[in-house]
Amino acid sequence: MDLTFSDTEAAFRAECREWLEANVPHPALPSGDTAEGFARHREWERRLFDARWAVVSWPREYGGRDASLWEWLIFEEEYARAGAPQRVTQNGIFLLAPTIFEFGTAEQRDRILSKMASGEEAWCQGWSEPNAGSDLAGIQARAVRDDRAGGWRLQGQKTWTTRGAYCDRLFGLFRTDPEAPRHDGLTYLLVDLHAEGVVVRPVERLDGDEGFAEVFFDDAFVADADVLGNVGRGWNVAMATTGSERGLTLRAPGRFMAAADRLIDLARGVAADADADPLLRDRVTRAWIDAQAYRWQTFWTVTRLTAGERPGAESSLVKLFWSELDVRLHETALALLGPHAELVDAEFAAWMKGYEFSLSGPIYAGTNEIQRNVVAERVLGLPRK
Amino acid sequence: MDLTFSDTEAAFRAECREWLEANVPHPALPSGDTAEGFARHREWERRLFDARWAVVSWPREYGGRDASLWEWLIFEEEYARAGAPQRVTQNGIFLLAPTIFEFGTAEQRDRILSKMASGEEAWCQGWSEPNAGSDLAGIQARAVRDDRAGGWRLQGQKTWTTRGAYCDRLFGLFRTDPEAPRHDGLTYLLVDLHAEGVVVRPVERLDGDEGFAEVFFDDAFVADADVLGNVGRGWNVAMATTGSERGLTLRAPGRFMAAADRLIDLARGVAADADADPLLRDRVTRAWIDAQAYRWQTFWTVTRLTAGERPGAESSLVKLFWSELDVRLHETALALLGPHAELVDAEFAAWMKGYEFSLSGPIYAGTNEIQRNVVAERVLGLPRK
Amino acid sequence: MHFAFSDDQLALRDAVRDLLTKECPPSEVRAAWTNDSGRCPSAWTALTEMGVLGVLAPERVGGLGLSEIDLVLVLEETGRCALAEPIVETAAVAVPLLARRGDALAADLVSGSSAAAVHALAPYAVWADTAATVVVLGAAQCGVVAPVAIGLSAVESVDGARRLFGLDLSASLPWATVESGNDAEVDLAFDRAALGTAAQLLGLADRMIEMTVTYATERRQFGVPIGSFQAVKHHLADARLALEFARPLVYRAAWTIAVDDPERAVAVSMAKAAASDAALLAARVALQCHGAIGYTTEYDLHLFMKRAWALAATWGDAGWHRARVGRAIL
Amino acid sequence: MHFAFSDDQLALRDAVRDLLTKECPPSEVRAAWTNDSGRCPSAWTALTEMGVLGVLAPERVGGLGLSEIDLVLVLEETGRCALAEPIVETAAVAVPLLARRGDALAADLVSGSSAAAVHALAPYAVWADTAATVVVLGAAQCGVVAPVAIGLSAVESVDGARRLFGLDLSASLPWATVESGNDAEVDLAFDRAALGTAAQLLGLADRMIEMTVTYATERRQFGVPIGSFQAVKHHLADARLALEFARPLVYRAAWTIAVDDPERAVAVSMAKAAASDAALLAARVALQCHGAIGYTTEYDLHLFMKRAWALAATWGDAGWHRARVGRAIL
Repeated sequence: MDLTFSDTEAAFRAECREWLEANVPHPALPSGDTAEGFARHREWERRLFDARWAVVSWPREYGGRDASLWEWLIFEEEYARAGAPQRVTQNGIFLLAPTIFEFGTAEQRDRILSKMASGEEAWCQGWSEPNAGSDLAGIQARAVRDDRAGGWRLQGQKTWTTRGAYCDRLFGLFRTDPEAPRHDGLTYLLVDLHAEGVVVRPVERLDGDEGFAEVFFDDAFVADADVLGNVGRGWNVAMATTGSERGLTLRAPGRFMAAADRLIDLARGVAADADADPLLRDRVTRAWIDAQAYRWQTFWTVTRLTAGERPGAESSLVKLFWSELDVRLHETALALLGPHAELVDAEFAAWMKGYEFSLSGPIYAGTNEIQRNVVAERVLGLPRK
Repeated sequence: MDLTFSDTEAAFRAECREWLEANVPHPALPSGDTAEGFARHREWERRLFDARWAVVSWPREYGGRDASLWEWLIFEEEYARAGAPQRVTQNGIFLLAPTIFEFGTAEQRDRILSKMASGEEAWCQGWSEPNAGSDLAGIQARAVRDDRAGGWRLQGQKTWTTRGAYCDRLFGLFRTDPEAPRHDGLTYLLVDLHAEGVVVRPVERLDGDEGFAEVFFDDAFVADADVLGNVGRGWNVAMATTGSERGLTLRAPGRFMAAADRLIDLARGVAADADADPLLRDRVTRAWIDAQAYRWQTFWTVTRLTAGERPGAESSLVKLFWSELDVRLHETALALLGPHAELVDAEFAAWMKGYEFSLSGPIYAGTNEIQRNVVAERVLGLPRK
Repeated sequence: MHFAFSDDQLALRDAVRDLLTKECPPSEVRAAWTNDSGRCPSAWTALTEMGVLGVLAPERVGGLGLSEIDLVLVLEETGRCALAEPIVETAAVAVPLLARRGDALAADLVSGSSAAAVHALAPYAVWADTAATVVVLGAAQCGVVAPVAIGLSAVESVDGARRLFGLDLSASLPWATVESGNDAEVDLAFDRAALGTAAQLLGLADRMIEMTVTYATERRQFGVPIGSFQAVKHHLADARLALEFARPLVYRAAWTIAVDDPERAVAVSMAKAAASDAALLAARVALQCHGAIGYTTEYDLHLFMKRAWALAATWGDAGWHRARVGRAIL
Repeated sequence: MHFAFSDDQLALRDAVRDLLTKECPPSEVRAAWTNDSGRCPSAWTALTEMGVLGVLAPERVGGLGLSEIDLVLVLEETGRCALAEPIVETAAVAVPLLARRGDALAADLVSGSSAAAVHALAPYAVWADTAATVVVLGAAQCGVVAPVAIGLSAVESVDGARRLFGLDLSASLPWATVESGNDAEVDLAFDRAALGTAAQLLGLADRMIEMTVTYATERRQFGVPIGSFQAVKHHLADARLALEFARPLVYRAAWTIAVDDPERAVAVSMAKAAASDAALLAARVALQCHGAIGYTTEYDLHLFMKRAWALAATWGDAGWHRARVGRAIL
């Protein structure tokens, strides 16, 4: 056991910190979940990419640094610590890219990955439908074979596609065999949102940003080259992706550590009521400890992954922990702000926006109710029925 | 709305307080869940009965005072405030007696009630069986018809009968028609524990007292005179009783208000660590507020009952609240005691014993998981399946 | 002991509920997010005509001469529909304060003008730009000022219907009337505001639970209504539990104010703490059980949820009120 | 960065687990409730022979010369079986303290004598009547006394296997050795005790979860295993969640002691707080999911549950340790 970073890793951290200090935009960019903000974020992504910070863990040929998992975690710590912008490319990078690395053809990798990493092509996910939320296997959007054109024709609707209104392409599951059982007959397709027959309708989220979209397909065409993995095997292909969404990749500890540190700053700054103060101090301390617990549990897990283990159902524990920590952390900030918390145009208003965002954590990527089922059944071995 | 007690009620309270101050034994009696303590408690019950305090709300002919629900609540407040002994007669008085008043014959009322109230005949409940806990309808203990003897012969086992080792008689459900569906074919019987064919085995509880018993029946006889309600209708007869167990009768607010007051005394007395103190103060305050909330919710409910309403599924809310309040209240006391809490021979050891007892609250009389189902389905109207 | 409302009180409650069902559906609250005033004018007019603003005013100024026991049920209804109007500030705070002082403004308020109110624990004057008066509950200083006479600086709330205005309480204010050194008056006005807010939080909690039960009964996943899953049931049972035990505390607090009971402060604080917690829990449970649909502003839930967030934190949050109880009992 | 145990460390852990499975089944813990010493002598002998008591002792006194990283896994195993022995006090507190001082008692302890320890946050000396020495960690005063030289007054614990003795720390003690004014030594010994207790709490939590999963899989009500109900699943998932995120904190705390890391105090306090909470939650969930059977002393659960209650409250409870973290970070 050695809980120190190597000299190489320390050097990586220093390089990363230096670049971020010199480059992180101040004042902060407008929300990337608005049209204007998204454009600004795309520019930021391009700068990251050009400096090879966009996808540090990817191979160099696609713009990465072949960084180790540890270096990736260091990058995420530094990125969050620097208060750098949200990553509007994250759904592509963290959800789709691992699947492309695993299931994609060489042609797909070459055509898609670098443009995804640079933000030139922005990707959104297309899992949910009005009748397929927690029950993802209830997908009804169809892809009908068009042999003459060499591809598929889409019919139906996707919903809750994050930043769908601003993205260029969508990845998701479509039903290619309506006769097959629920989990079969699905195919993983890569769809051009600018194509004919695609209509994107922005949907406003809690915080007022149009961060969601509904996507309607009416005979939209997807070429065979944009099938990821085998036709009819989409469920298995997608599970690799939702595995990453629920697990390590989307929620590196750096974000929560940085938030806990900002919470401490807030607590120090707020002249809270003398009586309430010790209770709020305790809540701040709990949030900070939880962020530390998340960090060390991640390091514990990453050590095993580095030794070749595959992440298992334990990733549901990870999702439960970070999503509920994030809510508690923001609730504590709002409690510190008291009657000022409701303001959305004040300097501290990021806490309310962050709270609203945190509330989505226990819902998306498999509700926490589903995650607790997974923990009970697949980690603890309790009977399904 | 008038939230004051009348002069009559105030006089009742004064009389009650005066009698208790003169009569409550000091030092406290040993636990009524031990053989020695039970005998001492029986004597106490006799004194209560002789002074007409044992069953204030019952008709005078059975030893009561025809007291109103308000007077009964006042009695309970005063009784708890005085630190008077636990009521070892309570399962008879609160669970069986309401059923006898509703379903019993005149002969049964005359034969049973006064002796129950005076403690001359101590009653225990016989609901649970090894395979019928939460799933009470899974009862397997049988009662086979014996026409010649004019009664029933019991076979099988009951378990978790509180103070069964010290009681004289048991009330419970037995299967009289093994062919009938689960909820049918059950009959409510009153069983003499000293009869031939009955074996009682004490079972030790968490706190070391033999407060439980297993009761085994091998051809034990129950006369027709000891059938309560109609043969085969035991489920409906019993539901009236479990209604009271889950609802108002077993848990008058007085007990929790007195416990919260004692918690305040404890908090004042403990020179707690300066840093932890405000957090513990807050927990004490929460417990006190919850006890107040319980009191006012009870008064709200009792006003409606006084106007003729019947208690409904809301009684599940009541059970959830008092049982979880009781656990939190004792957890707070143990936190105040810190590393001293584990002592069971110290002056403050009643808190640990009380904690152990409180842990049974969310389990017995329908687990809190079942109660939450009831609230969801019968109070809120969510679908069963 | 009789802990129930009279038939007249329930009839008033029912009349207000009927009125608000008609005049303040979610579409009206939504309209308040975007209109100039942030208010629901037709509901306000109808409530004024019903006499609701004067519940606590004596008849000589056009009031109904009733008590907080009557008002608490009315305010609960205004919470249930997320009415975007300063009814707590007007009917519960300004009217009784000004009526007791014999201020002529009381009659104006009873007949439809509105008031705003500020306090250290409610530092933003809500809907102050359209108010006839602002009640300032300073430490040991209690007075009213005309909004036109002070500089109001608009700030934005997460609840788009709550039009907030900051004002500089440390500056010397152009008092219309002022009474100094009267802690008791400030405390009473504060307790009325906290009670009224608690009542609105009850209504909000009830409404959010109701919406969620309806949704969970209709919405199907895995071939069954999601409300048949035990996890959803238990979430909603917990929310209902908190509401069940908050409500009597709020009603009892109303009584303590009405009869000037010595336990008033503790009773009000228990009420506000319990109602705030119950409403925040209901909001949390409602969103979680709705899932993504509840996370959009197209769906109505957010109108109620954001109001609950704001009201739970104003006029003392649960922590502040529990600390007040703690000081009294420990 | 390599956050994992070595093969040797895991092998030692496995050997201890195998030993304790054989020597310390629940029947042995139960025996300790009624025997004279309250201890598990055959397990203690076997652990001594394996060298476990000397993990932190240098080889010159017969120790293994290993570190807290090796010891933490061993202690977790002693928690898993609810071993009724002063192994934390002996192996984690007394042995390294006395070995550093060159006290001859260290060698006695490594070869099977036992120690007790007291501190303001662990005021009762457990199993002191059969101990060779009592380590007294007073404020800025750290020494050992012989149990025979002081008056031990037996007090009874809810955990019948924990034989507690009170002693008067304010009185002048017949010190065998004493070192005054050494805060650092007291703090280090306290942190080792807190770490060791945290490790035992992990083991206890794990065991209680495991027992409950087994029971919930076998026990049937309403025609299905109770473990198939979502409420039972979610209770157990919550317990597992708390354990999952407590464990790395405890292992990391062991490392901070082993390498004398400057974050030691904060790391140990996070570990003890998280492990205490995890064990108390596991106990609560285990009892609730068992129902009445878990409430009897005939069933084994109570042996683990009561140990968890006692250990969570000793050497600083979660609240105390969080306050220590708070002082460091806020």
